[in-house]
Amino acid sequence: MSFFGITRATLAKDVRLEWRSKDAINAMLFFSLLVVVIFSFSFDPTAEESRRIAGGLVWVAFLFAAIVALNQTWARELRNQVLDAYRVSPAPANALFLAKALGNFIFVTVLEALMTPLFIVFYKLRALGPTWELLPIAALGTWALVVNGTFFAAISLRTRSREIMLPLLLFPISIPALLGMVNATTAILTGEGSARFWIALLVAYDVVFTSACLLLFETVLEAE
Amino acid sequence: MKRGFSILAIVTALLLSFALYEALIAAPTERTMGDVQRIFYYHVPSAWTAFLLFLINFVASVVFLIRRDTKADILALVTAEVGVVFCTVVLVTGPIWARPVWGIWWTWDLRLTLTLVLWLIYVSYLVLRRFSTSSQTPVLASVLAIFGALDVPLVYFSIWFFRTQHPSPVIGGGGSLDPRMAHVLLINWAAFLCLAWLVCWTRFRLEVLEREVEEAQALESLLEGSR
Amino acid sequence: MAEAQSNPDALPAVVADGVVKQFGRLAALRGVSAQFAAGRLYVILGDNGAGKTTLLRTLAGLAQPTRGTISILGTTSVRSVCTQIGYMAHPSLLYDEMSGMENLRYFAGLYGIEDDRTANDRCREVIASVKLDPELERPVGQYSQGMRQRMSLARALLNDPKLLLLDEPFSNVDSRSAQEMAVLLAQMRDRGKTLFVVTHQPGLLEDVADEFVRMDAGKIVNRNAKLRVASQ
Amino acid sequence: MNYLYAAYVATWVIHGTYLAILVRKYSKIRREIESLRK
Repeated sequence: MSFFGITRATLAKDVRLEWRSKDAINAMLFFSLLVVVIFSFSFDPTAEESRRIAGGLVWVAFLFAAIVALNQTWARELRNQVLDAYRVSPAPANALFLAKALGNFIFVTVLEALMTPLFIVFYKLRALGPTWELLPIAALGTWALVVNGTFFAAISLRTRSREIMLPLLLFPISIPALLGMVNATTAILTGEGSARFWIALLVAYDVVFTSACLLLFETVLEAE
Repeated sequence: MKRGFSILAIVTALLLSFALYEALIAAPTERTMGDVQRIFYYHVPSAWTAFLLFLINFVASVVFLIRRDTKADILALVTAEVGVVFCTVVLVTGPIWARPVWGIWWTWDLRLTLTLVLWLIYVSYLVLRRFSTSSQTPVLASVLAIFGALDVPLVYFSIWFFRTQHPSPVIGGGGSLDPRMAHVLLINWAAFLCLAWLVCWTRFRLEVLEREVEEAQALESLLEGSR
Repeated sequence: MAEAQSNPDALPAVVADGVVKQFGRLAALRGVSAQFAAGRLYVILGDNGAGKTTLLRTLAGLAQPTRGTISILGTTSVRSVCTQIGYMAHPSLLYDEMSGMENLRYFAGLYGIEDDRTANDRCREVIASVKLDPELERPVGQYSQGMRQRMSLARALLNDPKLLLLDEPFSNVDSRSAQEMAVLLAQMRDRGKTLFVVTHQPGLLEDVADEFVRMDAGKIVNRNAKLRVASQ
Repeated sequence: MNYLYAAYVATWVIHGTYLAILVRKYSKIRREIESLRK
């Protein structure tokens, strides 16, 4: 089957399995809810203050939710070493990676879609700058976390304490992207300064690391 | 080989002490900050040396991925480890300098923040090497090293723009430098480069020995097994 | 002993030349050099740690030799012939949450069997060949161990491979279905496939196998057509 | 003034600690080589 055919089939399988046993997604939705509520308790800013710090809080909350989802990326493949079946088949490794990354992207976006309204309610948020720009920022930012997250989840399969390894590998490398997301969102919320530079940075980050992942994923998959 | 090592050791010792003398005594005292500015002669060359070591690590990782040559892998490990040591020096001397001059321990100064991020990246690189249970740890490590290196320009630009929005004091003043100061700076850098070379050489030999012993023990346990 | 139909001048299925595989301290394979003709059923014997599974994984292209070369179906780049290789391992290599049919339909996609009807027919045919019911809706996770082994074998047969690599296909499978499986393997060998079976129960294949290969401490120590001689 | 010396001393403490670790590893390897030789 063609490259995108395999990607589509793998993604469809993952979404179907996720939909069938909804326990994973329910647990993560509840986890995200908890994160938002706890953040809201620990800070109770006025409307003006909240606009200034909300960018950072929202993205750190999204990061927590993403990490929990990313840790599950290869769980199903690991259970019966299905990766061996994939590696023996003629299917290209990148098709698997792209499917997993897109699957994670959908997954994390669903979590974010739930958390955002809660943040708006708890922090009485109202953006002063061009609100529509928040969409590309969220998409680019989430993809930046997810593409590297899926890749490093594959690397951390081969290490001892897998759950702790993924954030250890992902966070340092994601600092520029995190800086970009937080500052872009703050610029929009407070209306001061433009998010253009940060959006450009996020685009560059996504392009660089998506291509790096596609180039090096096969090497990681083969390194058993 | 042995002779080369001891020559380098002597040269390094001489250079370091001469550089120390230059930095503390011979160099002119800076008008505004006074003598505390002399931390500059240790802080900046350490950062440059660390960045150079990480560059070598990147090149060695790429060479390893292409040729799977263990020497390149050992060089990558060694330069990462020694690079982290020099980064630690920068991260310690930076705040010590910022405290008396601006009254704050930490400032999001471009060089300091870049060093901090690099420190985090290469410590996670060393943690991966220690935690990996795969027989192909070098492959995983070199992939991570390449990711780390790709990250550096992005880190640089994000901090640079971040600083224009949150101006903060610059450590070591970007402005023009008194030529004599620049001279002392270069001497210190040369001294640190020799020191880095010496330490890398030692660590390299140590790693080669460790791997040989490991292999010998593996063979021995096998022979006992089948005897 | 069934006379193998493979003509002698046919290209050897597998040629191993000084294959060494090292996992850090442990050398799983320490110099395997051998030629295996096509169209034969080889049984690989040896106690645990002798390197049987590692050899099988190297044949499947899942493990690259640290030293030495191995050529599969005439080429050293296993990747180019992976459409002709079937691999079955201890773990089931199937998704527990999906039914047998769904699993095989997904893997059929990976092997390029694109349009629905042919994929369905192929999966149904392969599942029937291992004596399982294609319409069984139950997820594989709730199969008995024997059924799971047979569905895993079905997955390995999906792309009608020339080279079939089976790691412990009979482990905790009831003797009657083990006999059936042995007959199935013999039929496939008769159809010209090359099979490598790693097992602790060589007796099951005693009268169908062409050769018994004994391994010890990472080396092939004995190759013989008769089981009794090989198992000294 | 003592900030200046603090920075210089800190630098050499860091390098010194790392070199000490290397020396300790070296002697451990030396001992293992001896035991292997026997």
